[in-house]
Amino acid sequence: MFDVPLFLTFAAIAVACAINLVLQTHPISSALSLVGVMGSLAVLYLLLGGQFIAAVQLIVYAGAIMVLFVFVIMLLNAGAEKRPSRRVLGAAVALPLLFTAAALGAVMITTQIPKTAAVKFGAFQLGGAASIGRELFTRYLLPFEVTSILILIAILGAIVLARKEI
Amino acid sequence: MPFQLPAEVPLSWYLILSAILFVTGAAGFLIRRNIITVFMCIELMLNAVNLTFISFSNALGKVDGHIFSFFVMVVAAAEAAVGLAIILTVFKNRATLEIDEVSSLKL
Amino acid sequence: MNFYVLSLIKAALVAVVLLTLCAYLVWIERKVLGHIQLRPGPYRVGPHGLLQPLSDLIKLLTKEGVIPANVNTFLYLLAPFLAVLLALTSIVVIPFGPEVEVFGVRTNLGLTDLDIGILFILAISSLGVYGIAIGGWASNNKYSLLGGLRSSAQMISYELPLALAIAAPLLIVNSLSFREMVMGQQGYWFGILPKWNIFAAPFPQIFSFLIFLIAAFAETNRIPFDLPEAESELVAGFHTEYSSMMFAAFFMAEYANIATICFVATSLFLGGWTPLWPAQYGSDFVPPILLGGAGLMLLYHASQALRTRKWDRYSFPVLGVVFLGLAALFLVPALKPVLVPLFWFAAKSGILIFTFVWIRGTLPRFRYDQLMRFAWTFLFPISVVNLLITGLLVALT
Amino acid sequence: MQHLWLIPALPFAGFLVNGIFGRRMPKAAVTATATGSVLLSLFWTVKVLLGLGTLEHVYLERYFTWLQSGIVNVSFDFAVDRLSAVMLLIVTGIGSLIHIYAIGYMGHEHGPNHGGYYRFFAYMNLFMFFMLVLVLAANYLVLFVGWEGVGLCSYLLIGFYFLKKSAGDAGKKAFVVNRIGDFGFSLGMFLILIHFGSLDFGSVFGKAATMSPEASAGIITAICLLLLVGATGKSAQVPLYVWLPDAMEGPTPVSALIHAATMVTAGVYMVARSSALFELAPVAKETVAIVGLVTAVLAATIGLTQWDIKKVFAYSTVSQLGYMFLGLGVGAYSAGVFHIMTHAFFKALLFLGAGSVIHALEGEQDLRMMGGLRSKIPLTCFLLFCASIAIAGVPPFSGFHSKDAILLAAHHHAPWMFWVAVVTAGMTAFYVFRAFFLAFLGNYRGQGHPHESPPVMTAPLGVLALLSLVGGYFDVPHYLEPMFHGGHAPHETSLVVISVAAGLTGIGLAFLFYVAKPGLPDAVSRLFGPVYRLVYYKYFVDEAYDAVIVHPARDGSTAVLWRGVDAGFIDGIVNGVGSVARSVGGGLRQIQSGYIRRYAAWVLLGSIVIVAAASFLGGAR
Repeated sequence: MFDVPLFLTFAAIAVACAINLVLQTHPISSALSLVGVMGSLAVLYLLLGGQFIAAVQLIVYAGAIMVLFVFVIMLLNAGAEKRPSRRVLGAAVALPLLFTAAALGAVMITTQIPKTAAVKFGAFQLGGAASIGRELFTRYLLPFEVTSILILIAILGAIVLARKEI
Repeated sequence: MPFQLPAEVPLSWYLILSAILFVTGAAGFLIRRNIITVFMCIELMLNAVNLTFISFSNALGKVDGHIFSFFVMVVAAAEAAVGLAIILTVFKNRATLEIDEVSSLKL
Repeated sequence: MNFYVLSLIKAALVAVVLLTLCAYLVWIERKVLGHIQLRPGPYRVGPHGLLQPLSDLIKLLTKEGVIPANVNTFLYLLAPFLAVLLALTSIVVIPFGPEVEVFGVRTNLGLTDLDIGILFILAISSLGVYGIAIGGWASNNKYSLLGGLRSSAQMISYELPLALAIAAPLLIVNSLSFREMVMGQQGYWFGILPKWNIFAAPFPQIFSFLIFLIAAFAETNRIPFDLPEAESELVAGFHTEYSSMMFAAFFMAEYANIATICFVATSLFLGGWTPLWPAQYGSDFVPPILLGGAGLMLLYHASQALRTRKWDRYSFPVLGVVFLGLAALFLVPALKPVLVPLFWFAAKSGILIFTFVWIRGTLPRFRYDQLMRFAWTFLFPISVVNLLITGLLVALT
Repeated sequence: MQHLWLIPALPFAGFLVNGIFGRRMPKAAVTATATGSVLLSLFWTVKVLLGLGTLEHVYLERYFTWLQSGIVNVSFDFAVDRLSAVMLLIVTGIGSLIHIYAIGYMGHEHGPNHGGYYRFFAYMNLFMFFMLVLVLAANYLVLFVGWEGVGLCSYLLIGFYFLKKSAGDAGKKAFVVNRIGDFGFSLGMFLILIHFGSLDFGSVFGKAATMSPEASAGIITAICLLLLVGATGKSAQVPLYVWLPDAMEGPTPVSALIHAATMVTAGVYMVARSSALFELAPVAKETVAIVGLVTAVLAATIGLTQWDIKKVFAYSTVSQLGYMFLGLGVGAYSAGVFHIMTHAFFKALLFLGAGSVIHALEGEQDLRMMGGLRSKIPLTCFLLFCASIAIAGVPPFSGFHSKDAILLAAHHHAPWMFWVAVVTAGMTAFYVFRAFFLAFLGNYRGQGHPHESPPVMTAPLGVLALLSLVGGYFDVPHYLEPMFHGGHAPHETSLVVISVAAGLTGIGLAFLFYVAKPGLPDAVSRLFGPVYRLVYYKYFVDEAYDAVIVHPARDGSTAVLWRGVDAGFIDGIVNGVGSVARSVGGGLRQIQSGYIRRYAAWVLLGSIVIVAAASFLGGAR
């Protein structure tokens, strides 16, 4: 019943925050905008039936990764970007291309996806922790273990990079 | 005929939203000059992709999309850890966050 | 009854109780600290300073809210709002009591019951850092910035042992829902010892509980981990530049966080609303006896000439009657199934909250490097080991 | 299951232990590992052979499929029949004795790790491993593994004193010359694979027996000749014998084990193993006989003139190997194999005895610097006498029996071969006793103080001496008879008398020349000046090879292959590619600006193009 209004609300928040992220000159404002995008995406995930992934989105993305970003921004005391951009040419070429591509994508989506395909709230029941966990530890066990190794490597890399000597 | 809201959200809306977010992220990548902001634009693109995964997962009634986006998040976390460490090191050595000033990796 | 109406009523009730509780937590803290330090604490406003929170509220509301120059106004104002919002949000998944029937309406005592309630709590608490970090950054003050930095690093660090400590009882109860979590702790060993998670079957979760409590102290920025607002180093840390209601908001967020985390600990480890011993041994009569005893004691003191203040002549008898009336409420059969679980929940949470204050009155503050080392080299490893042992034992049984 | 694999595996384990840990192991442990593993291998061989009984049929053990590709289907199998049983006993038995001998001989080496003591034993064990694989192989490819492996070990051990240039050169020479032979062997193997579709001895010989001789005579002749090329390389036959005399640069136990008793007989073994094929190719068989005969004569004449005691024995080895080939070529396979065995006994004894002499003289190998050693090292003198009398073909000692069998078969095949061989036998007796008399009789001409070798060296010599004396009574030909189709030569007493007389004449002449009238040799050599020089310089074969093959090959390679093909053509291509890549890269590197966002824009552009192409060209269904 509230599907459409909720979707529209949070989609609008997400788009607004995303645009704000790009337009703000100060990194911390951008970071907070990104947190806003992530939060509204979490709500959209809930609408799509992904409870677990919504919680993980908040915990991992908003709660850990973005905190790290904020921390780094604060640590480096990063200021706003300086106004004049030397290389506007690239952007002038790339941005129209980009929006052409986006329009192309939208056309493709609207023509390719059946009109009847709709997201019915509550229809998707597999988004809980149980079903995801079952898949993760059976079919996707090897990728899961590989990602744990990846994380280990990332930790080591971060430690090595953050040492004082380098 | 006045515009009538559908009773349920069409799948294409989610995909278009995801496309918009992705394009915004890509545009940000191209026009921002602060390394951290550029990095955040990458995260935005990853998020957009995640939304696509989840939407298709819903449409297909399979849980695999969730798994994929879970992995995307894990990779994003690792990427953030290493990337931010690199940014810290760059800042320590060059005292700049301007992405165009970090361009010595060329012939 | 309509789902929405019912939810609204419950939300309003919880909000009122929680906000009042937050306000009175300040009074409790000051009072307990005072007694620990052999002084009476607030005493002037109202009997035993009972109206002190009210006067504080009035004071803070009427003070001028100073916004320093050269700050990012939007973020500066957003920070306390965010802090309070996130602190109050977590309460929605806490179950205060079982499913009961009041006035012909069946409902859960609690706002909602998410399948992923525990993940929800983790998500919200991980977001909690933003209020402090943004506040510290937006104040445009080096002390505030340092406070915000410390807070974000500290909360990320302690989030890990916290999550790992929560994961261990999850393995035993096998659910992410708080209500199922509490239901899983029903029953008694040998008919007398409660099957709470700290006494759980394969591996008693006492270590998880202690890790959780320690990490909770850090997550709520309480002594001995209150580095973000360490007054001896950072003036007042992240809220140095805040005044009036914005300051109050941070304050309230802190107490709301304490309350929430104590509720969570109660639900996860102490069996939620489950009584300490079975009802057939008379656990239902504990609240009326306690409350009635308190009322009778007040009446006794009122009858004595032992009055330090002239207000006591009126307040003691009145309060005594109120307490007796509360005790009587617990004996009303219609209300008993509602009130008794609430009492046990409140009692356990109250003891935990008292512990928070007690620790504050007892322990000194860590140094920052000690704090981080403690998290990464002690707390994190033992929480991993604890989780592994629990997992192993659960897998074996 | 008899666990044949244990026989080679034990020395291999010894090799691994010594090769990996030997450097840090005490000398005694190295010794124990190396010698123990070979002794265990001998023990296991005996146990297996006892367990297998009379070996009426081939005993085969299959381990695993090694190669499987198209028609090539090779499995790693070991097999034992009577032929390999004899060879197994020779290899492990002589190998054990020589390992024990080497403990004493190598014990005085100086330098780090006792002059590579552990390295020596590791190589020796590795050699034992490969030789046993060669003998046990149940198909040509596994045999080839052992074949190549023993070649490798031979190279390593010839060049054991690698600080000496001559030793390194000799090793390389052995390796290169062997390559030529191996090339022939490989080609022969490919032909076998194509023609028979298998490399297993059983199926190859089975098919060969059922094929009509006329249809496949040509190809089988080709196969046999190619195998013969391989055998001439490994067994030092004309024209590939030149490496063996130089191989004496290696330590004497190596000369005894590898270059006298075992490895060089691998060619003989292989030809005997392939007798079923050779029987179908009379031309090839005749070639074998002639090659053997020529080698025997040639080497024997060279042996007459050499002054280095080891060189004398080396040419003697070549000559005796020629005898074996002669035996094979005239169809007396069992006699050839019999001669392998007796030759292993007395030639190992000769070498080890020579080693004992060299050891006593602290490295002196020149016969002119010896003399009169009989009183100084009597035990060695006696042992060497046993060996000499055995090789000279004096009845009833071992050399007499095997050589006689070959001579009889040769007479049966073609009488002129018999007469040539008899003359050669006389020469054999002459040069062996020449060396013996020069070393032990007369007056001592050197400066050092000779001393008798330790018992650890003389004890194996004693065993070998005993075997040299009585080894002729092991009736190997009879034991092997069912293996081969060759006819049995009739026993003719007159021929036996002739050959024995030739041997005794040789001994007598040697006594006359070097004991009775010491001035006579010089006179004779002056009399036959040019001939003597020709023989003394080994018919100038090395020089001829140098002039005809090595120099043209080297100069041609330098001029054409190096300057022309490599420097001009190949380097030109490589440099051209390099410079093109460099110039293209110089242009392309403008793209690599270092600006990350520009790269991102390129990536984006590419993605857009791909998406557009996919959607417009084929994606939209």
